[in-house]
Amino acid sequence: MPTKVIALTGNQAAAEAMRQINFDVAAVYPISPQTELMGFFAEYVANGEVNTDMVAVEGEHSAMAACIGAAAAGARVITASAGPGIAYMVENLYIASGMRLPIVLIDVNRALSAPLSIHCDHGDSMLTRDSSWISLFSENAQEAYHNLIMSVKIAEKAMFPVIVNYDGYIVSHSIENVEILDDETVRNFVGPSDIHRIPYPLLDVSKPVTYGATAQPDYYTECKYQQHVDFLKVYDIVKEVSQEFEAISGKYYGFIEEYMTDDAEYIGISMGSSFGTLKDAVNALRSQGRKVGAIKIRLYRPFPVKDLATALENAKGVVVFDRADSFDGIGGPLFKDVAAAIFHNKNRPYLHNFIYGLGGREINEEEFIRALDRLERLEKGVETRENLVEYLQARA
Amino acid sequence: MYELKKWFEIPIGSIVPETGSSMMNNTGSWRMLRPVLNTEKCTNCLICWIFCPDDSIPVNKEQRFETDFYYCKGCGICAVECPYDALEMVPEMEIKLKELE
Amino acid sequence: MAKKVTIQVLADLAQEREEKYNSHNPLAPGHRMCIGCGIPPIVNEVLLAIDKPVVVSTATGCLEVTTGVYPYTAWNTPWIHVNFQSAAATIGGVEAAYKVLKKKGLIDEDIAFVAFGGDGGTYDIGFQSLSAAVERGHDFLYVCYNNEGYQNTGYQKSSATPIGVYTKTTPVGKEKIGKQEPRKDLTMIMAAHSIPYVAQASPHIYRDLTRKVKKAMTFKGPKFINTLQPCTLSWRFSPEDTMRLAKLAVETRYWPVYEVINGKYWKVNIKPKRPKPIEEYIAAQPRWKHVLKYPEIVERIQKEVDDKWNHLLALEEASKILAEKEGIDYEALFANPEDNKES
Amino acid sequence: MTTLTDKATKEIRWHGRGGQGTVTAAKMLASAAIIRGKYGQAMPEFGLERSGTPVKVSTRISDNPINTRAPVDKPEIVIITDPSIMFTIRDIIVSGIDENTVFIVNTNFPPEKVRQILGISNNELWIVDASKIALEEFGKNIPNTAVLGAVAKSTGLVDLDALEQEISEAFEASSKLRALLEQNLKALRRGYEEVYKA
Repeated sequence: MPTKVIALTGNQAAAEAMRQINFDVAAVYPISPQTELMGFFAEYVANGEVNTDMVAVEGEHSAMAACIGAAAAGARVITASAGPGIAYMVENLYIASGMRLPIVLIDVNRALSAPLSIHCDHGDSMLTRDSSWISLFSENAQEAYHNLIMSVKIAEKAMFPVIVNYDGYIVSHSIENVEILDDETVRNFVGPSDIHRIPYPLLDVSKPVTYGATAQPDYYTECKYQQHVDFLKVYDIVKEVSQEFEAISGKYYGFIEEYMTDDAEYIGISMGSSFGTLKDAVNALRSQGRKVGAIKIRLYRPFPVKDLATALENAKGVVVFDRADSFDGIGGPLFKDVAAAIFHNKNRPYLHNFIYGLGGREINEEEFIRALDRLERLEKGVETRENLVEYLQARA
Repeated sequence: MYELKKWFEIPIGSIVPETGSSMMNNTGSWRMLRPVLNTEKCTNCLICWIFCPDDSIPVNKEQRFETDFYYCKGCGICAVECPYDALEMVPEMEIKLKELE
Repeated sequence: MAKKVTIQVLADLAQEREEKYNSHNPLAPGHRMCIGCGIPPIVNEVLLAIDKPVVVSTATGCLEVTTGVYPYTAWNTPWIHVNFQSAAATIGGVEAAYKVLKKKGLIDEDIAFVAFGGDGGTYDIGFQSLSAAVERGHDFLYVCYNNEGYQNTGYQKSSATPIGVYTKTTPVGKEKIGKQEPRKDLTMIMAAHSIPYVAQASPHIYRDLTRKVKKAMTFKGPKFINTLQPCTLSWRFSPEDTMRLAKLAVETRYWPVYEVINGKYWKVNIKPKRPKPIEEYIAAQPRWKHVLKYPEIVERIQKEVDDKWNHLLALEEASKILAEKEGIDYEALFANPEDNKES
Repeated sequence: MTTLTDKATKEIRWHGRGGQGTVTAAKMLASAAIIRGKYGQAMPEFGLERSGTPVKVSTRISDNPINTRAPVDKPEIVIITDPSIMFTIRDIIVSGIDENTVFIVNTNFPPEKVRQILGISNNELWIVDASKIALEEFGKNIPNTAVLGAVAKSTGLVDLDALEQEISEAFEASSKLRALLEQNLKALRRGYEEVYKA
């Protein structure tokens, strides 16, 4: 498998994947920290390195509408946004998945206003968690690159749109080593563009179809149940595509990534760029002989219920790190997902939730260590808590 | 009225992969007035056809045929717009009652 | 049978229908549009005038909720509806896909793209999407069926609703007599985008409307046609009068039918010799006729109508002078596309 | 506690056409009952119906709180505000009825014709030419207020005063309807007087 390692930022790596995949249409509206990504890609378009028609729309709502039109037409389509842009898109996200269109959306994770923040957290992506979009989280530029290539195939096999997440600035603007596949390998992997990739292309004028009809109470339920059943098939499709991808890249991606969990009594769970730091925290504690481990959620939607339940079978305590708050008296979105996933485990671990990294607040090893300590002491009853959820980094 | 399909019988994405299937719907049931055509007066100018909101007037290049009462909602635009007064709106019920006898 | 006087334009349309849709209109019957609705004639007149396959996008509204009622569709042509504000953005996406796939040789057919929206989805919530789509230069025709209010939700005001009209959100009360503000002139605004072709039309003058559509399709790039669509339900006149009102609107100069090329050259297509007073048009509409009790409001409406009319005539004169300066044959600019074919 | 089978609850089903005030009438009937301290409920069958399309409305009136929000499928009273639909949607109109179901029909047909069309031989049948009344009183075929008068007389579910109060309030509230209040009150009373048991 011919590859080369080069230094790229997350945005550069994503732009490179977009170039190699050679999407037919990219309808985009700039917003930090995604702007740079589109700038890089626009260069490829300007230099004729891709056949993509880049539609510079007037806003994210229209961006997704144009993507829906182009995808329904039969084209291979991508867009990208962040934070408030994702929020503006939400109405159309539900329409895209309801119409079962294989669109790819890059979410360069950014906090939601107010107060306005251009920096990273997962609040924007959490707006999409119930939209029946497949959602992949990337820890670094390498994973962003790999996830993007896989996302095209996943979307077209599942006939559901896919969101590829990577953290704003932390990943999007930092240089790292990235192993790049050669163009031919990538293009063979995703396969050629063709309107008949989808069952009902609008542009097949010999077979006119109607997209976006109005369903009355007598049919809406059936439409949604079909969507529900098909979305559960996504697990197998993601697994299948990951295996195919391993064949060309040598790298296999599971729904979750486990780190030192085999004998771990206390486990921390996080998504995105903070996982590396969390692993270092685990190393530090392991060196003191503490039995701790860490888990990264890579496939966020559909949620890896079974894998997580198994991975947490023998843990005494679990702390979930949410990069977004739900303001609901329960805990962060990821915390609730994890709690639901392990609900039927025989010996359920003690659960705690920390909100961290909001609006770009940097997170370091010590803070994760403090969090794991707190978990252990809570579990042992040495300390007590008022709520299931606590802020890890708020100045007191 | 029609047999409702099951969830696994419908195409994905609530897409309708066919054309003009609304022709199943008997919108003639809305009709309270019926356009009665006087073929003596009709010159087949086709004006009624272009203004008919419900495509209920079968025509070809030369001729206008009898209104399709399965769809005609009885709006009366054809009667108003006919330059030759070839159409008269008659209460549907009078006709239905006659049919009853 | 009386002697045959088949009107040529219609015969041609009928012929095209025969060939294209084995005797069905682009919009099949069995849809749930109101009795006497003016929208289907507009859709059919527009689509029949285009002699190639058409992909249609539609904004949420009367046309959409009545023609695509799952699991049935009234459309005999590829059709997509995304939401209220996205008819233009959506067709833009389809057209972008078409350009690329055609270049790649994945599509052979020559396809036209049309978007339909009511005044709600065009003047108001969809305006940003429309303005941006034409600015981007997508090759499509946008047709607004303007019934001067949010009819699909039970008649609330839109920016196309004229002064003094009763709507659910501009009732006639002790303090306020219907809508306070004049209607927005979207056709002028679209002309200001300097796109290849902009026109205003009335479904009753089918000759004019179909000619305008044929004319529009001779241009590459964005085209916009604004058609008045008297709404029997909310304007509260009886169903058979829909086309009668569409006619009266032109005869009173309330809805001038004109066309604009490149936002530069203006032509008023129909100039009523003896225009009927606006009162006649107002009196025919229970939603509006209460203003006849208030001469000052009627005056204001008549003034708005006259001002617009004179403005249009001035623009027409100006563009003739401009054309002459540029050494362009003004009449040829607006020549009937059919004639061009023959010559 | 009431249930669908609770006799303390009267279950009524209206059949009419969009644009003829059937939904409004059903709501006014329920409101009038509420004015009299009873429990009332009126639920239109929401859809994409336009003017002219057949509409169906469920109404319940009870001495006890009404819990169910289900449409009425076994009506004790069927009210037909537009005679023409008897031909077109007969099956829907007579679905779920039994020999005790009472019919109130706005029509100028003779009773035996109505029985023939609907196929109801022995059911209690009340007839009122509400469309005629409406046309005479205010020149529009909006028979709903006259039908309400007929319903008050034939069922005794509500009294005329309660309906008058309800209609007055409803019409006063609307700038469009205010002018038509008197004519509609007259139509209401005439419906009450002119309805007859066939």
